[in-house]
Amino acid sequence: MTELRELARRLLSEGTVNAVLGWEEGPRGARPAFVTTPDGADRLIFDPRCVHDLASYLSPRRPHLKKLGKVAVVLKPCDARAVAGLIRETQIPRENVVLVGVRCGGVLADPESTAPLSETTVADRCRGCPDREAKLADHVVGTAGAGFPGPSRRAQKIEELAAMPVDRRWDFWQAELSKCVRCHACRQVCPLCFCERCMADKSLPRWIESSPHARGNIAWHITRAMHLAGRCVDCGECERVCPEGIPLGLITRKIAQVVSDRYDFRPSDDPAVPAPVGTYRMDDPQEFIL
Amino acid sequence: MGSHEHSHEHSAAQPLATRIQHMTGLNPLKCYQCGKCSAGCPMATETTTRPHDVMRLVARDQLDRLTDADGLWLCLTCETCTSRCPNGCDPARTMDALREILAARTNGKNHNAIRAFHRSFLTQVRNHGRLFEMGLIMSYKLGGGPMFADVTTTPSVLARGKLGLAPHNVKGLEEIRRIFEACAAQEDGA
Amino acid sequence: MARIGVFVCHCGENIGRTVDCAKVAELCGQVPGVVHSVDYKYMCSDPGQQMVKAAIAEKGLTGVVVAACSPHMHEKTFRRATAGGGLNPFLCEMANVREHCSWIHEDRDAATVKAVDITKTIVEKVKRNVPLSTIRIPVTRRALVIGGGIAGIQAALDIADGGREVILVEKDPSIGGHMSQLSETFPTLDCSQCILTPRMVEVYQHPRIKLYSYSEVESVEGYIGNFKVKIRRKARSIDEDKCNGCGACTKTCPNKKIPSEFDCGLGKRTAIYVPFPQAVPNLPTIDRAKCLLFMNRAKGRPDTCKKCAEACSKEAIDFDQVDRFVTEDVGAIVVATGYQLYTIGKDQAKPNIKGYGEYGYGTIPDVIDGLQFERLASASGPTSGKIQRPSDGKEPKRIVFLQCIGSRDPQKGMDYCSKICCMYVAKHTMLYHHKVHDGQATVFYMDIRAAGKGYDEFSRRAIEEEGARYIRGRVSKMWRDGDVIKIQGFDTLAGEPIEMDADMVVLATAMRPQPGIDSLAQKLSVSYDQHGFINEAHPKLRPVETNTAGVYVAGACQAPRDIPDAVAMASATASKVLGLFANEMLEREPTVARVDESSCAGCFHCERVCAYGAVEHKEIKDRAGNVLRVIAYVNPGVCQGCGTCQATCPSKSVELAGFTDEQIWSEIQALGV
Amino acid sequence: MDSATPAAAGGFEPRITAFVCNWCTYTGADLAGTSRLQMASNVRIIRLPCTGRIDPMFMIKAFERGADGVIVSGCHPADCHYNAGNYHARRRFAIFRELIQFLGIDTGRITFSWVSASEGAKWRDIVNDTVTRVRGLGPFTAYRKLVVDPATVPAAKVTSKEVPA
Amino acid sequence: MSIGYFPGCSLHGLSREYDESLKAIAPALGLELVEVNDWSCCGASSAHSSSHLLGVALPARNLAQAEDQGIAEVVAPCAACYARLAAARHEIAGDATLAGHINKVLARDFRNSVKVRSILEVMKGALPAIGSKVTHPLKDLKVACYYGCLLVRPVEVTGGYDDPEDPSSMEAVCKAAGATPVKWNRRLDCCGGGLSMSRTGSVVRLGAAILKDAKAAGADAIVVACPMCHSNLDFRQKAMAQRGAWDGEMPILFLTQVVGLAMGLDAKALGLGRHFVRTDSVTTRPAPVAAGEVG
Repeated sequence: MTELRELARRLLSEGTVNAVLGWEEGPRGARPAFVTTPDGADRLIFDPRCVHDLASYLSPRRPHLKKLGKVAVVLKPCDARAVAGLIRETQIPRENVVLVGVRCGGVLADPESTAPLSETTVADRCRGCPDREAKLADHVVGTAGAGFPGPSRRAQKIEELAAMPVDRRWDFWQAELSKCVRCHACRQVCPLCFCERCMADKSLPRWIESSPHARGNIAWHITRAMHLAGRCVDCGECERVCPEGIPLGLITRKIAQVVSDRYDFRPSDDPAVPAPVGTYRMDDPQEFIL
Repeated sequence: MGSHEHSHEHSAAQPLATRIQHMTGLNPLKCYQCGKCSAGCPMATETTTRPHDVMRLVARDQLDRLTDADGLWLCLTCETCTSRCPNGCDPARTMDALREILAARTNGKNHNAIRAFHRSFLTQVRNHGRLFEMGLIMSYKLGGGPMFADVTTTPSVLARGKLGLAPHNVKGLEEIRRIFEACAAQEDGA
Repeated sequence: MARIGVFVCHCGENIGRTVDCAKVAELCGQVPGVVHSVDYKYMCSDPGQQMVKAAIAEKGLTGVVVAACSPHMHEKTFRRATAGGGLNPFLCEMANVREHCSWIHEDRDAATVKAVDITKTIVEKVKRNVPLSTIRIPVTRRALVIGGGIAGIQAALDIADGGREVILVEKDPSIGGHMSQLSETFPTLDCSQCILTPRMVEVYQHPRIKLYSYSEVESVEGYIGNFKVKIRRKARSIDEDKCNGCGACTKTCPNKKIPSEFDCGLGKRTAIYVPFPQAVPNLPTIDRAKCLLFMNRAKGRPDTCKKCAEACSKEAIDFDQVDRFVTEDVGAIVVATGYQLYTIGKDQAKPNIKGYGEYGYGTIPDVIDGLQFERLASASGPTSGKIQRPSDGKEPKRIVFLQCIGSRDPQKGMDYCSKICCMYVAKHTMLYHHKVHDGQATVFYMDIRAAGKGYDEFSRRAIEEEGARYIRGRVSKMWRDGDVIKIQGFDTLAGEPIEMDADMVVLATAMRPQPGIDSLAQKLSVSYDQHGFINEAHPKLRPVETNTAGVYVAGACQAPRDIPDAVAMASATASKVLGLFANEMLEREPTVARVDESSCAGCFHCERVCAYGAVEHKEIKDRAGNVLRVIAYVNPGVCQGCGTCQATCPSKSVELAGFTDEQIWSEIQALGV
Repeated sequence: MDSATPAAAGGFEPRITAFVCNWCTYTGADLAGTSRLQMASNVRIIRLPCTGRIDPMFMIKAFERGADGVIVSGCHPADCHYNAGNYHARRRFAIFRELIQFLGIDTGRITFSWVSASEGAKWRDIVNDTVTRVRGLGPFTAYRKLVVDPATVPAAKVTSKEVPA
Repeated sequence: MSIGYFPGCSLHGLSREYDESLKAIAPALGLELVEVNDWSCCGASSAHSSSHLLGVALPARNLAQAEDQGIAEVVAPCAACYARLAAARHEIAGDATLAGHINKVLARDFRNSVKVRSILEVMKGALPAIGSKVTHPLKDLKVACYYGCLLVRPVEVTGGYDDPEDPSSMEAVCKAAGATPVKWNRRLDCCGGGLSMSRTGSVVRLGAAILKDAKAAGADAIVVACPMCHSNLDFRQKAMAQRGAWDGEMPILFLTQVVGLAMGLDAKALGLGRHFVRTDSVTTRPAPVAAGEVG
């Protein structure tokens, strides 16, 4: 923690950056923090409650951050994968951000939790996560726990669903997706949903019906999954913020598995590695094509 | 689907080339009669139906003429033809399939000796699980094989401790017999 | 409000027999927005087209739907008629009720229902069509020809004679290509050098041809009419302006034992060399890998030998020359990079290509290839035209030619026929018999493919009059025994095995594209087949075009070709190029993508999937000139209209004209229950 | 030929929407026509320049509009008129297919195929096979009912409560 | 290294010296031979000439035995056995329908997990060990390495451990034993194989051509790695002489015997006494040198 604060203080006092984006203690656990003065650096914390993916604040759609000019951002390894995505997709110039990696051994499922990090309280997506620190980062601070072994419970759930008859799977998802109120919090929080105008908001033509009913809902969630194929960094934010508790992580995780199995691709924090959708190999598998 | 995936289902009503393709997954019609197989065949000087002739007769659907084709029965299965075939036709495998088809036919005038040898050999394997060489020699020579000087040399073989006098039976003899029966049933069912 | 006219064609009986055309017209007439709906016997006839034109004027149509045959058949016809009626031609679409309906169904009711569906779908599409205008782009009327063999030479001369400037790039020190290595040519046996050399000189002296020899294409940008080509001029270590081609330098070079590429390793050359006496340009080149000075430099040792520089009275030798780059603007590119011969060795450049272990993997002395035989037979060759075998210089009395080495051999990786071998082997047997009167030439072949004017007569002559013995069969194995080569073959016509001895064997090895063709093709965005031969745009109707507009292909880089074929293709590319250059501006179909600047987020997924490099980065600036956003821009001159960008764009900010999301959405909508 | 004849009176006849590329499959379907190859009449073709242009949303929209099945077809690998559109499409379709399968849509309702301009007979087979297969699966009422009647949404047997965060 | 061992019928019969010599050198090469439990005949060419399924099922039973025993890879010194086992493995791996039939015929859950190695492949892998164990290098012994048909082809079956038209592994092993391989032409020709008994005339013709070529190339002995080749070239030399096709005495050695001799093992232990053509010219070699100096 001291290391993080010292680094933030130095970056701010030397004028390297105008703001440091990190986490601080809030009234209900950890919360994102903007620190603009060297003294403010003491507010910064990092512990397993710091679940939020701060990369989403770097999206050019967020004008308040843009006004600050060059900023530093504190990143867990998963957050760094999102930053790599933003760089890869020309949303932020690499030279405009200072990336401060924090070593991470997993975070809690709930940022408001006071429980210690354990096999029972760890966020499911952290199970089996191989990364302890961001290779992309300019600075890396802190120490990390050993992490938690996989497989995640989601992976088990996906297998369970895959084993169901197709119509039972349909029933499961209809029950889940019918809850969606189309608040679009999943879109808002996603670090890689940065479009100027989401196609869900486009009316000519309207591919995705906007009112919250089952038909529009499935169209929306299919679209979201397709757009995140090979891009989702598994930060878990969409599922965390869903007010209806829809297990969106199952969908993104499933797509990640498909991309990994078929194209041997796993999201990394190297912006130079091309995403699997938008590239191809002439001998890509095509067992489903007649 | 790879070339190895094939239906295995074939019937006498089909053209021979189709039948062979179903049995082996190979297309005999790929043969363009370059003769490279026969050029390398060690038995080409002793036979009149050479590998490329066999391929040609398959393409022309002449199963009857293959019944007595000497090259089919004198094949050494050395695979020289197969390894040099520019088209991957695998004449050796094709001839295996033809022998299998023709095994049912008993009207072959020639090369009974070769067939008799194969029969004796497999009988040994079926009865003992392993080849009992002495038994093979005896059964083959008595079963219609030509009586060559071998019988006179056999004592010298024995003198060198090369031939066992009693067969060794494997423990899984039951299994071996079951395999023989199952294979025969499968072939019949195909 | 849309005012659509629907015209249902009977196509004689072709549609009318299974589709109730009157009913289709009647039902389509009830679709909102359709103000005119009729059926007629032959819409494509002149009266039929007049009906369209008249209705546009009388009914004030805003769109035309012709329910008839496939758009591939008559879309152009009806778009022209629509334009003739005063409406933008792109407001006309065809509903395919013939190929996709009447011809494939017998049930009249079902076919009629389907025809109505098809037509209604297109009506909904046309309602959302917008007027488009053909795209006009300027043309730089200069051409680039890549490759200075006979195909490249011919293309360059034809284009230059047609009045346009040509840049000719050749990777070797001299132009001339493989044709310059040949002794005599089939089927006339005229001397190759004698007919080629004047053309080479003509290239050199042509006022409109700029020759870059010993140069390679480094990169290509742009699109038809507007290519920018970067050319690497490799350092030949000679000041071209000073050198007068006297040859003093090559005589003094101490390293005289380098196998000559021109003589296929049968002759020797020096480290500073002119590849052959008739070379164009007649300039020496220093082979830095073999020059003592450069070999010393590579080891960090001081320069020792400077004999060539000392011998040069013009001070033209420049040991410090470096590769230079020039950039040329051209409007069209002709690819004429030619071929190389397959070799039977164990090591092959590609994993799917195999060598011939059964023929000793190329380790048996006195087994040579066809080009080497050309050099042996050539009066200007290393043996001055005497047929001598490389191992001991003896004249071979028994010479054997093997055809189809690599060619037509799928197991070795090449399933195609190399086309020229049957003819040149026949020629080789004749040249051999003319020179070795007591010799016997034997040919192992599979088929004699001698289709061409005078070709079959030529190959028959080799057999009937000149004494070549042809044996039909591939050779199984070949090995060396003492100083003879043992051949194990089979005469498939006589039905007997053959074992024969030969003093020399000549292999007619397969023609393969030049190494590096794949990287050049990638630079040009042209496709190539599994062997590396450049794909033509259409195997019948567009044989010298590629699938990239403005890039043409001539000669053996497209497929195995003989000289007349290569020359004909070259002239065909020249006519294509000159046709393109006939106008200052180029017109293109407007089916191109356009970016919605207000919603583009600049993620550039579109750029990643564009096969043509049509997506550019565009900066959106404020009044002070500060860059606010960087977004995508589709260059309409480069875009070919596949629409992959649109399907990829997450925010649907790219639209392909003629196939917009709205149009397709409406078509799907029209099919609803 | 059996699939080319409509089912017995009153039987279910599937509605199939086909999205095909202009250069290969559309032309292949033209060839089927010029060859007079008879086939089932259930398919409605929408012509696109390239499979690269085919957005998964088209298929979703087709199901929304009552299609019981969908065909997506274009040029064989290495044959794309636009060099690589089909390669990009292939990845897109592969992911889409596994996604909808995961969401409970029977992938038997979608046929993906490569049909070249010379494969009129293959096109006929693709059409007939798809019609037969979708006829077997029955009408896609599950999708059609999505908006009409919320009551048809089954009570959750497995709910998110069981799914870990 | 522990490796499954499939001797095959010949190594327990006519060619027991091959078995003896392999077992004699195995410890020095660091090979622990684990014999496949209750192995049975591979079916040889008789099985696949009569029924394809039987030709796969008989070797498959042995692979299944090895699999049940926990053996990961198995060496079959007999070239014919090797070819049958390897071909069965290859065919089953590439054909799911056939795999299904085989499982049904064998009536067990066979996973086809056992790799099949030829003796050449194994000896090639043991080259460093051979080099370090040679005490009696076979200096001045010129050998003609004879591969015959089934050791190196077809490449789809062998996996390409050696070049099918220009192999080198046997030469490499002989060189490690201090011998000098000669260059000759008939090392891939067929010896007549399975026609030995039924058509001796063919075997005499083919065998004599091989012997003559080796002799012309200056070989003192021919080295083989197949009991069938050995029998056709060794046992049949007498018949060749009787028919006037051959008039010499060419010792025919198993590759394992060559390596054994170079390690200083006793000729009798290597079974050289069982040969029909005397091997004295080979066994009487110059004085030994220290181990490790050759190779």
